[in-house]
Amino acid sequence: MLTLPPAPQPAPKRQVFVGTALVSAAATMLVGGMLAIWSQFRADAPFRESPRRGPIKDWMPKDIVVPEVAANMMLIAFFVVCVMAQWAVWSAKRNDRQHAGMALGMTLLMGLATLNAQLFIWSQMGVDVRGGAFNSMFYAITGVMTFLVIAGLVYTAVATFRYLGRGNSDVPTLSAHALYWYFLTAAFSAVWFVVYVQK
Amino acid sequence: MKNPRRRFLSLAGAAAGLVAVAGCAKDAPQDTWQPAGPNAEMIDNLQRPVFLVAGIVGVIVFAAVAWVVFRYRDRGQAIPEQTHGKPAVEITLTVIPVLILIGVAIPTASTIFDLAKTDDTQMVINVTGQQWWWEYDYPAIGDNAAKYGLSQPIVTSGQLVIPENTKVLLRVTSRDVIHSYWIPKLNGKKDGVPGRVHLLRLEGSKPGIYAGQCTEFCGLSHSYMRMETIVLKRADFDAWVANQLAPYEAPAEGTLAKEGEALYIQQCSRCHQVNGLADAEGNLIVSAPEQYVVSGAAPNLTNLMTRNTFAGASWDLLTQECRDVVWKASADEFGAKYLAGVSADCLNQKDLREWLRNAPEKKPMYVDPTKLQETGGKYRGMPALGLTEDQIDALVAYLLERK
Amino acid sequence: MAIIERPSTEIAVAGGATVGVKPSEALGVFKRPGASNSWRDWIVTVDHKKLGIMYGVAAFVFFIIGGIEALLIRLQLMGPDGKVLSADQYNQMFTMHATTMVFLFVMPMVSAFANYFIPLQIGARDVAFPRINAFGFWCWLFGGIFLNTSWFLGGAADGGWFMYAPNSSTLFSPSHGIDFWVLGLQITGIASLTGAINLIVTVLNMRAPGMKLMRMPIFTWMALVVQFLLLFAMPVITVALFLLSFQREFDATFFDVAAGADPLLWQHLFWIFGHPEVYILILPSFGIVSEVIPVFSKKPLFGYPIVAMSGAAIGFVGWGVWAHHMFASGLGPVSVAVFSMATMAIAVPTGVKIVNWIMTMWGGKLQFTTAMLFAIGLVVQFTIGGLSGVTHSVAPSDTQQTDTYYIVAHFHYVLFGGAIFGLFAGFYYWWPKMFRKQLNEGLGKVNFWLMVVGMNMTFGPMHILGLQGQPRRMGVWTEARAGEGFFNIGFWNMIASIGSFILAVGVLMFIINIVYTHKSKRVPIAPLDPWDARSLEWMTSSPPAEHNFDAIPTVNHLDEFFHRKYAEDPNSHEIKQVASAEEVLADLNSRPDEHIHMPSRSYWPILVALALPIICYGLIYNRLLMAVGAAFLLLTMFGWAMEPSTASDDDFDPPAPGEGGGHTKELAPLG
Amino acid sequence: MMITTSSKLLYGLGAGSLAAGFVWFVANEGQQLGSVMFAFLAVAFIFLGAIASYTRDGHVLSTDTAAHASSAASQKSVGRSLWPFGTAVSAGVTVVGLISSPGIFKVGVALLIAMLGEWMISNWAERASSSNEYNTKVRDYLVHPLELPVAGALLLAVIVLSFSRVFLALSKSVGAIVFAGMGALILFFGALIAVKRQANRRVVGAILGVLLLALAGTGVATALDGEREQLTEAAEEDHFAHRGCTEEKEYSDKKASRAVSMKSSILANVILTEDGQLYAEATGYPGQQSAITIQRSNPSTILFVNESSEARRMVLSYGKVVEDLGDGVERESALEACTSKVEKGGQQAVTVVVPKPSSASDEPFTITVPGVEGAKIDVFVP
Repeated sequence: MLTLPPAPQPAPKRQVFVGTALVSAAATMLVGGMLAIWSQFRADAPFRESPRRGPIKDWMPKDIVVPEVAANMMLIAFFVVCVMAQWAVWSAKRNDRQHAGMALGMTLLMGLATLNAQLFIWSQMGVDVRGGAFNSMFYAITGVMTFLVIAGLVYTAVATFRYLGRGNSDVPTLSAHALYWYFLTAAFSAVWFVVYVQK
Repeated sequence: MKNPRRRFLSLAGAAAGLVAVAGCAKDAPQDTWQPAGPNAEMIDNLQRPVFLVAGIVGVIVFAAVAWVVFRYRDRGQAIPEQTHGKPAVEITLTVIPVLILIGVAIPTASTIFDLAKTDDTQMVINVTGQQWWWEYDYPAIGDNAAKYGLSQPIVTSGQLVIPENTKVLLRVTSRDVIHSYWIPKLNGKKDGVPGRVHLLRLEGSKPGIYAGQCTEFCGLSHSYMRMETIVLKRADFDAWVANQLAPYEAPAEGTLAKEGEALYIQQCSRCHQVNGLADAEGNLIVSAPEQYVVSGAAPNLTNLMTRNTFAGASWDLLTQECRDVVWKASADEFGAKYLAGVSADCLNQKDLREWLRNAPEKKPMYVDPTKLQETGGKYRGMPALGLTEDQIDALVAYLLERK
Repeated sequence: MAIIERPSTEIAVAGGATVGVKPSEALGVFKRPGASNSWRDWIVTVDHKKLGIMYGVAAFVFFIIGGIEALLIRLQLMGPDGKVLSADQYNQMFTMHATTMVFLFVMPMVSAFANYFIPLQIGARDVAFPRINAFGFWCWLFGGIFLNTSWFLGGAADGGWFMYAPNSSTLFSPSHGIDFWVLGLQITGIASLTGAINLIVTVLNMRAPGMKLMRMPIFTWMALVVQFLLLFAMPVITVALFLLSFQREFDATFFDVAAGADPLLWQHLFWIFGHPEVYILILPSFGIVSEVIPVFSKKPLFGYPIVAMSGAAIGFVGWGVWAHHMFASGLGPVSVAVFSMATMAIAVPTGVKIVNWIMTMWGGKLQFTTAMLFAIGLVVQFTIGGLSGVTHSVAPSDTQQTDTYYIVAHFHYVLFGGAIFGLFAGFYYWWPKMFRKQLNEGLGKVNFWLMVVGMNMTFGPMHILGLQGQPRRMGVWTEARAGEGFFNIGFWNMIASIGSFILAVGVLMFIINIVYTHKSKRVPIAPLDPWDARSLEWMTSSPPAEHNFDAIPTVNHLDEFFHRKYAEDPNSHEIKQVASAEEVLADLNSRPDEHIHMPSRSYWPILVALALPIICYGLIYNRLLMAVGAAFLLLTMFGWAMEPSTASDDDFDPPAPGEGGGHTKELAPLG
Repeated sequence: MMITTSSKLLYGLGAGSLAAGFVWFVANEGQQLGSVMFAFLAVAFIFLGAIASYTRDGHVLSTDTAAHASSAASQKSVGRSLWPFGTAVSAGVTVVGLISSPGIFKVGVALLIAMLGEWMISNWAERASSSNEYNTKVRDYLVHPLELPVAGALLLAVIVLSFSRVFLALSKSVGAIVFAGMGALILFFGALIAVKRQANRRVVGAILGVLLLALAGTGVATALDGEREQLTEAAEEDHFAHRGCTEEKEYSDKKASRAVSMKSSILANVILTEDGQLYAEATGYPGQQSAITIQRSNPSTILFVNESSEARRMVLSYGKVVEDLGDGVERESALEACTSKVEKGGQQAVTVVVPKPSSASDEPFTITVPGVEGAKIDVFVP
C-alpha cells in the first residue's frame, strides 16, 4: 500500500508531549500565582459575624452575585472536553479517523462552551473592574484562565487541522493536546473551587 | 604568570584593609560604621565581626587561588591523574562553611529580635513620607504628653528633633509611594509604605545632627529627599517643645513682614499651614493641600526658621559659615547653637530665593499644568508661583519671623 | 549521497490507502523557503546554531546600549550635583540599564550559548522544537526593540527595574514608559518560556545514546537548571506584570492603597521572580567556567556530581530567599530571621562550587589562555561578591546596606565579575568552534586585564561609597554630605567613573579583537581542537555542519571526547594520548548515519513574533491596531500549523518513486 | 524503571517545595501568598516528576528503530467505539447531579457505570482474538441484551425532561426565537446532509448527539435556576435602605464593604469590650489607647472589633463640611464614616481619608459607638 519505502522515522520521543507537560507546569505557576494572590487578599479581608450564617468575610462585595450554575456548567464542560480529547487519542491510536475527527470537533465545541460560560458569567455578574480588590482580582484570575482556555482552543484547532490534513500518525500531538486539556481542567477545578465556591 | 598572583594578593589586602580602616572616616555624615546610638551600635557590633570573618575567608580563598595558579602552572609537567574528586575533602570543605554560617546566624537572629523590641518605648513620633519630604508629628498622648510636655501635638518636617538617650519609636508610613527612613548613625532603614505603619527604634546618645536620606526609590526627585535627626539634651528639647507650642505672633503693622503675611495668606496658605495665622476677619486659616497636591500635604511652616534646612532638607537655610557652626559644635554647645535657629544674617538667601522664584527648576517636580491629566490637576510638588522680586523680599521677611 | 533529508511520509486518504502528493499540491498553501546563502537565510533559519549566533550578536548590541547607559550614569555621578542628565532622564537611564543588562543581554547571551552548545554537548542534531526556537529568538528581539522604542515615544520606564508599586501606577508615572516596559517584558518573557521548554525537552529527550543525565557536561546541567528556574519564575513575573498592566490600562486596584490593597504584594511577586532570576543569570556562567577550568587544567571537574547537584540546590533554595530583598520593607522579625538564615544557607552550595573549581585546578597543568583567565577572574570576583552577599544576609547589617552603593557593588561583582566574566570566558573558549578562527590571545589578554582593572576600579569603590551611606538610584549627590578624608564620596565616585571608562575600553578591545581576527589575513584557521577539549561539542567539524554530527557518537564517559583521545597506561598509570582529535573525528565519521532528518527553514516564526509588538503598540495607542495585530497573529499561527514539512528543493534519499514522481508531503512536526 | 534520575530529582524538589511552603506559612504567621505559591510549585514539580517517570526521562535512544515498529501509530485498525463519548456525557451528568439534585446524580452514576462497563468490555473484546469480526461478535453477544432497551428508555426520558424544562423556563417571546433558531439549525443540517450525500452517518449522529447534549445541558441549567443560599443574604440585606451612622440603622452603605481592607494595613484596632469600654490598639503604642492619630490625607483603615453582646457599630466623626447650595444658602453636614453593625465577635473595617487637620475644627474628632455611653476615642489629625 505504501507509495514509497519510508525512511525510518525518528523514534517516538514524545517531544510534544514533554513540551506540553512543561507548558502545563509553567501555566500551573501562572494560575497558582493568581490563586496565591487571591487567597492573600481574601485572608487579609476582615470578617464580621452575620446574625444568621456565622462569620462572613467582607471580601466579596455584597451586591455581586456569582452565577454558580454557569460556573458549574463550565466545570462540567471542562470534564467533558477531557474525555473528548482522550477519545480523540484513543481513536487515532486505532486508526479510526472518523471518530478521531469527531472527537476533536467535540473538543473544540465543548471548549467553546467553556468560553461561552465564562462570557456568560462576566455579563451576568457585571462587575466593574475598578470597583475594588475583589473585582480586579476576579477579572485578573478569570482573564488568565480564559487566556489559557483560548490557548487550548488554538491547540485543539491546530491538532484538528493537522489531523485532518495528515495521515493517522499524529498521535503524539493528540495525546499532548489531551494532556493540555487535562491540565486546564485541573487548573479550572482549582479556580472553580477557590473563586466560585469558596469565593 | 606573576600578574594574577599579585592581583589576588592586592585584592585580598584591600579586602582586609577595608575591614580594618572602615571605621576611621572623618566627618562622613552618613557613615554606616560610626554608630551614635544603641540601636546602630547593636548593628555595628554584629557587622564588624561578620565583615572580618568574610574578609578572612576571602583572603584564604584568594591565597588558595594564588597558590594554585603559581604552583600548578604549566611547566611541562605530565598530564595529571584524571581524578574525579575526594569525598573526604569535599565533605570537610562543605562542613566548614556550614559551621561558620551557624556561628554568624545565631547572633544575627538575636539582634533581629532585639531591634524589633517595642516594649521599652519612651516616646512615639509619627513619620510620614511623601514626594519628596518627610513630615513628623508628635502626638500629644501617652508618655509624650505625660513626660515630655507635649500638651499639644507638634507638626514639623525635614528635621526630626528628639531628646538625648530616649528610646524613641518612629511609626513610619507614607502618603503616596514607598519611601525609606534612614539615619545611618542611629539605626538601619525602614520603609514607609502607604497604608502600613512600620516601627523603627531611634535613640541618640550624643547631642548632634545626624544626616540621612530617603533610600527607597520614590520617583522624580528621589535624590532630593533628605532628612536629618537632631538629638538634643533634655533641657534643650523642652525649650524646643515650648517654642513649637508658642502662640502665633503676627508681624508688626507696617513692616515688610506684614506685607509678606498678606502675600503668604494669598499665595502660600492654600497648601502650607502656619498655625494661628488668621485672615483679616480673624478667622483661622486652614490650608487645603489636599486640593492641590497629589499627596495631600505640604510642609507646615509655623516654625520654619527653627529648622535649618528646607525643601525636603535638600538645601540649607543657613549660610555655609553658620551651618558649620551648628554641625561642628561640640556636644555641650550643640543645643544652644541649634536652638538659635536662623537669623537674618545667617539666612541662605540665595537658595531660598531661587526656590521661591521657581521651585521646580531647583528641584525636579511634576508641576507642569499641561501634564497633570493623570492626577486630576494636582501637583506633585511646589509649582512656580511667578512671584516678583519685591514679593519675594516680603515673603522672606515674613518667613524669617517664623521661629 | 545526500546525508540530510527532510522528514516525509505519505498522506493517508479514506480507506487506509496512501497517495503521493507533489510538493506544490501538498496541503500546502504555504511553501517553505528553500536554502540560500543570502541574508534571507538568517531570517527563515531554524538552525539552532544560526539562532545561537543571532542571539549572541543581538544580545551584544544590547550590551553596548546598556553599557552606554551605564557610562552616562557614571558621568552624571562623577562630580557633585551632576548636570549630564536631568532627574527624569537619570531615572529612565538606571531603569533601562538594569532592564537591558538583565533581560536583553545576560539572559539572551545565555540563550545564545545554550542554543548553540546544548545540542552539541548532548550529541543531538537539533533542538526539540526548531521552529519554536526561531520564534523565541524573534520574539525576544522584537520585545527588546519594542522596549527600546520607548526612548523615542515619550520616555522610557522610570520606575527602576524592580518597578515597585505604587510608584509604577499612572498617577506617579504618567508617561508610557512603564507600559512599554511591562509589555516588552511580557514579550521577552514569552521568548524565555518557549526557550526554556524547548531546551528542557531537548535535554530530556534528545540525548545521544549513553548520554545519561550524570554524564552531561556541566554547562548543559547548569543551563538545564536555569531553564527550570525560568519555567517556574517567568509565570510569576507574568502574573505581576499582568496585574500591573491591568492596573495601568484598565484602572484595576491591585496596588491602590485607598482601595485596601497592600503595596508589598508587588514586592513579594517581583522578588519571587527576581531572586531566581539572579541564579538564572549566574548559573550558566558557572557552567561555562566548569567547562573551561577542567580543559585548561587537564583534569576532570573535581566532584562533578556535587557541582551538578549544588547547581540544582542553588536553583531550588533560590526560591526560598526572595524576601531578603525586603528586609527593610517591614516584614515581621520572624520572617526576617527565617529569610536571613535561608539566605546564609545559599552560601554553602555556592561555596562548594568555588572549592571545586580550586580543587580542579589543584594538581593540574594550568594553561593561562584568555578563556582560563576570565574563568579565574570569575572565581575570584565572584568570591568577593559572594562574601559581600553573606554580609548582607545578616539582616540587621543589611538594613544599613540595602539600597546603598554597597548593594550595587555586591551584585555587580556577582553579575559583572561573575556572570559576564563567565560569558567572556565562553566567548574565547568557544569562538574557534563557532567561527573557525581563534580570537587573538594577545589582544585577549589586554582585553582581560583592562576589564579586570576597569571592573574592580568601578565597582570596588562602590563598597566604600555604600558603607559611607551613598544611596542607590540618586541622580545627584551633594558635596555637603560627602565627608572628608580617605573616604570622601567625591573621590571614590570619581575613581568609579574613571574605572567605568577603562571597563568600556576593555569591552572595546573585545570588539577590536573580533574585527582583527576576522579581517586580518594573517590569522589562520583554527585547528579542530585548539584547546585539547573534553566534551562532545568539539568532536565535530568547526563550525559544525547543519546536522551537527555525521554520526551520533555513543557516550561511555563523562568527558567522552577526552577519553577517546587519551588513555591511561595500565602499568605506569600515566595519561597518554592515543589519538588526535582529527583521528577521533575521522573514526567517528567513518560510519556516518544515513537518512538524517533535518527541519526545513520557515517563514512563520518571525511572522508570528512580529504580531506581538503590533498588539502591544495597539494596547498602548489604539485598540484597533491591537485587533489588527491579533488577526495577524491568528493568521500566522494558522500558517505555522499548516506548514508542510519540507521545502520543495530539499534532498531526499532515497529519491521518491511512485505516482506523481515527487515525494510525499506532510505537516512539519508541531514545534 | 519508574523512578528515573530526573523524576527522582523532580519529586525531591516537589517535596522540598512543600516543606518550604510549610516553613513560610509558619514563619509568616499564616500569610498565604508564599505558602500557596510553594504549594503550586510543589504541584508543578510533582506533575513533571510523574511525566518524567512516564516517559522514562524521554530517553528513548535515537537509534532505537524498534520503538517505531512497536509504536501505536503503526498498529492495525480495529473497530470504532462511541463509549468514551458516552462516558464523557455520563460523567457530565454525574457532576451536574452532584451539584443539583440527588436524582440526577444517581442517574449519572448509573450511566457512568454502564458506559465504563461497555468501554471495558469493548476493550477486552478487541483483544479476545486477532479477528476483528470475531471480537465484535463476542462483544455483541455479551452486551446487546442489556444495552438496547436501557439506552432507548434513557434517551426518551432525557428528551422529554429537557424539552419540558426548557419550555417551562422560557417566556413566550423567547420561546419563539429559540424555536426559530432550532428550526434553522435543523434545516441547515438537513441541507448539509442532503448536499453531501456521502456524509458519514456517524458524523450526522455526532451532530445530533451534540444537539442532544446541548438540550440536556440547557434543561439542567434551567432546572437549577437558583442561587446558593449564602448569596441571597446580600441581596436581602438591601443596604441602601438601612444606610446611616445612627444606632438604629444596621448598615452603612455598599461602599463600606466594597473597600476591602487588608489586615496588614490596619492603622488601628478599635475594640468595644464586653462592659462597654472603648479603646484603641495601634501599632507602636503600648497597650490600650484612648486617643489615636490619623495621618492627614492618608487613606487609613480602622478596624472595629465588637466584643460586647449587642450588635454595634463604630462611627468616626471628623468635622463638618459646608456645601454652598447657591443663593446664599449653605448646608452644613457632619463628616462621618462608620462601619456596618456587627454582632459579638465580629469585625468590620472602615477606610477613611481625613482631609483637614483636627485643629481646623471647632469640635474634636472622635470615634464613638452609638448607643454606648462614654465610649469615645479622641482622634488627632496633624
